[in-house]
Amino acid sequence: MRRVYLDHSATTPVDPEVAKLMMIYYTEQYGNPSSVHSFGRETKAALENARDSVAKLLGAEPSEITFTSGGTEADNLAILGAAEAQSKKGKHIITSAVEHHAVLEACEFLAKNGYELTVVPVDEEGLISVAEVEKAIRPDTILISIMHANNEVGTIQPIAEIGKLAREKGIIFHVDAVQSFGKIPINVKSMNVDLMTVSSHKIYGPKGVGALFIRRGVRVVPRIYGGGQEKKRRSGTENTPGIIGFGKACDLAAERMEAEGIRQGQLRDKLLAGIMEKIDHVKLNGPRGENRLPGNLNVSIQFVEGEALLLSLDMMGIAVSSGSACTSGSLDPSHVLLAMGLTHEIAHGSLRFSFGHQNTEEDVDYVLEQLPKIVDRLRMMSPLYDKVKHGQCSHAQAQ
Amino acid sequence: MRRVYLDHSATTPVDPEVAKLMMIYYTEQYGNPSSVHSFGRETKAALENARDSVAKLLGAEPSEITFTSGGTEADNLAILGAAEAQSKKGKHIITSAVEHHAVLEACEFLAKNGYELTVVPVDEEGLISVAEVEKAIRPDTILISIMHANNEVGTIQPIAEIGKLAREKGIIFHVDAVQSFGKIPINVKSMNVDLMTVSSHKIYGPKGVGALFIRRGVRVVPRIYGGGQEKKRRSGTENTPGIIGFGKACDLAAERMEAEGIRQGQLRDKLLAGIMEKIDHVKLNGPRGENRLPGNLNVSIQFVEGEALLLSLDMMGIAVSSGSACTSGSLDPSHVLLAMGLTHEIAHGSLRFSFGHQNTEEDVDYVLEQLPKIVDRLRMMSPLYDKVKHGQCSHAQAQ
Amino acid sequence: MYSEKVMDHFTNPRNVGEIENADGVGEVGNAKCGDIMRIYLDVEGDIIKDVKFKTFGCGAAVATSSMVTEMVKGKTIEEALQITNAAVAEALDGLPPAKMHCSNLAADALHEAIKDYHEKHQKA
Ligand SMILES: Cc1ncc(COP(=O)(O)O)c(C=O)c1O
Ligand SMILES: Cc1ncc(COP(=O)(O)O)c(C=O)c1O
Ligand code: FES
Ligand code: FES
Repeated sequence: MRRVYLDHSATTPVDPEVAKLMMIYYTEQYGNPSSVHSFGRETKAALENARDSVAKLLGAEPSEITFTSGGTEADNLAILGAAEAQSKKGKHIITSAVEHHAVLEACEFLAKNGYELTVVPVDEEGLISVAEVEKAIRPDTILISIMHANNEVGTIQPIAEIGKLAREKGIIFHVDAVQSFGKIPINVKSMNVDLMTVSSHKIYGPKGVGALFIRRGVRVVPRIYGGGQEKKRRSGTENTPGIIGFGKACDLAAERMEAEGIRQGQLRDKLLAGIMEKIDHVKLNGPRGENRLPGNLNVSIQFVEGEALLLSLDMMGIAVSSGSACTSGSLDPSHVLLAMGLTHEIAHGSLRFSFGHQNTEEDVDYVLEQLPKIVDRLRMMSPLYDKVKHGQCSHAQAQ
Repeated sequence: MRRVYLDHSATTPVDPEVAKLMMIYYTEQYGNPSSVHSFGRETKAALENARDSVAKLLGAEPSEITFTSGGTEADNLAILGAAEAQSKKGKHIITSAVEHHAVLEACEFLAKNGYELTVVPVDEEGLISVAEVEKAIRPDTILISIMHANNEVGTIQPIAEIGKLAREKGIIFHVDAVQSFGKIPINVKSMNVDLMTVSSHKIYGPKGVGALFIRRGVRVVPRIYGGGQEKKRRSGTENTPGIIGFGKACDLAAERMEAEGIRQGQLRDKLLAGIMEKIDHVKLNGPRGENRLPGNLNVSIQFVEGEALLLSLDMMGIAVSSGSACTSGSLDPSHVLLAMGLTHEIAHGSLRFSFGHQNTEEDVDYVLEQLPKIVDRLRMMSPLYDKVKHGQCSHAQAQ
Repeated sequence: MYSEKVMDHFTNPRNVGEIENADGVGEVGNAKCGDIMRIYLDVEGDIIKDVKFKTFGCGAAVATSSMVTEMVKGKTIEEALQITNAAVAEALDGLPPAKMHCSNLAADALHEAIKDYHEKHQKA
């Protein structure tokens, strides 16, 4: 059976070039970078090379990069570490309603431990307004954490404007750039970012590796203590093969970013057009155009449920994800879709397609061949669709 | 040039079988284990297999294993997480003077944040006495953290006896088993351990992976928040290829443990005998026999400095490590050797040889050919050895 | 970690040894980390004719000892007094930050040896 992977926002395969390089560091150049002997020195040099690669893709200095075990750890280090470092100055934190759980849960932890949290809302396209952030700022605000691009609907936030504001007010600004890094241009200097989270497994690097950009002079209290690696900011034997693979993935991303952005944007637009043409009662979630990640498509297919769609697609070899409550195992569907004002019902039938390097036009054609049949089949079963057909459904008119 | 790696306590190469398996999960079965589709389900299954493998080597249940990014993170999760979970019960913690920095620094962090710390001493062989631990226990003691085998001198601590004591007193018992895991038998049940740290890169698995055994019913406050992976104990996209590699490494360790223990013990004894025969003024650090890890040898070579020895050996292709202050970049030599009562001077000239699967008799012969020449050359330069030759040195007589 | 020059001086240290009845001997030690460095001078007129060293210490300590002996050989006492720790480190194409205190030892030992020479010289 044909297998079409359209879930690159969840994770990507490791690029064969990256994997090949990592193998060398697993089996031949395996020294501990803290070791003085040649086995250690050779991996240490490669580790520092990788740091250069990550820094370059961020417009940062290598000394400003701290490697972590992933985006989640980097988000926690940024938020919990910066909050603790500044707790004497104030205890108010600003974040948004559409952040990743790694940010939201870290903020919630602080809220339970003596900090105050303001969660700024988003509009119907998932966009944060700079004015809302400005309104939320108080004299005791010590940290603003806003993501660059949203993982579910691809909305790109006005980071540079928020950065300017934060800088003027002297507030530390953290950006979760896990989804945008390597996909669209980033410059921590011109964006006035103080802390930025990135992750390797979203850009064809290995899982279990990430990094936090920490602007020179910004203090972050460590979360993991031990041998003092990463300039004491993050102890633990460095995952050298993983980090070196991440560095290589950054180099490849830098080369491919522009062309892939255009190519994936076109595939995405073709898929959207096809879905709109072949299936009725479909709603696009998130913006069109410049404000959206090129590889992201998110639609709600009304009167069917996301997990059922997802499993049916999976049976045809198509891998996507859904913001349905049934998928997440919680009782509420995606907090992102709800924050954008979608009703539970509409959010329930959402599907996210996220494109990657290997996806082709044939993949899109295949989805456009399978999806309408699946939707038809599920709608046949749906008591909601029934009503639409009989003209009793208010939802349908609302679209 | 011949290259002889004798630093397996620092890190090991990844076993070729492990590396081969990991490759599949990097490039083919790369799904996110949280994903509902088949790409996710296949890695999820492999992830749970790996959990079984780790659990088996510990005598634990799979549900009691939480994967982390390494030994250091697991130590921090155990100590900081268990302390926080029990802070209402008491604030006193017991550890030993020869723990790894991951344990000591985490304990120091607690000591700076309202907890009280008792550090039990060791004898001249690095051994902790159960009586000393018992003496240290107070009504408000909530946690005892003692390592299984020491990373520098290989001393194996009386874990089962301390476990029995802790259990009787109702105190949570954490054991850092990073150095013993996969090398000597462990059973968390019979040893009465509540929390146990293990790490993958010391047993021919990949770097950046570790695990914490958390006995059913023992509460540990998480350190990393987010998507709620690892039953909410440790969020972050799982490093599936790494974890699966770790699982495979556990299976291999289980098969090889007994034979390798005997084989490496013999190589180690041969190296020790040869050094004692060919070089004067050498002191064995740590115990002989049953109480020592089979692959560990640690000697102090008087009147020469450890880093100079290490660099000279490195130039001949031999990789070892040293507890010298000059190597560590701090002003004090190894805290382990000092805790065992060695003078700064003697600790300064220490070398650790740690054996692995690939080491052979020829490796030992090669070291015995090179080391005496190197020691001679360095002693010729040493103002201390001078005095010995002229009979003015009290150190020499003291030995 | 170390520059090629450091490794060269560590591997083939110049002027290792001692001078019997030296005109000046200087010994310094880093009490805390236990390193010891001793320098012997042979002075004729005002010129340092020969110099030897013995060192117990790391790669950087050996290399800085060796380098300082090269730097002073044939120089006048006045010139030798101008040699600084920084100059020794620089002559070795730099040292890792954690090792800068090793270069302190080398210049200090030299200056101690010159002090010893002055004391003996004045007595004579
Ligand atoms: C926006 C965002 N932040 C953080 C993360 C967490 O990163 P990681 O999977 O590396 O832990 C993800 C991905 O899961 C993400 O999409
Ligand atoms: C006894 C001990 N504990 C903890 C660690 C830390 O583990 P990791 O290197 O996986 O962070 C090590 C190894 O460095 C160790 O030897
Ligand atoms: S209908 Fe089963 S979980 Fe939603
Ligand atoms: S002599 Fe100790 S660091 Fe150089």
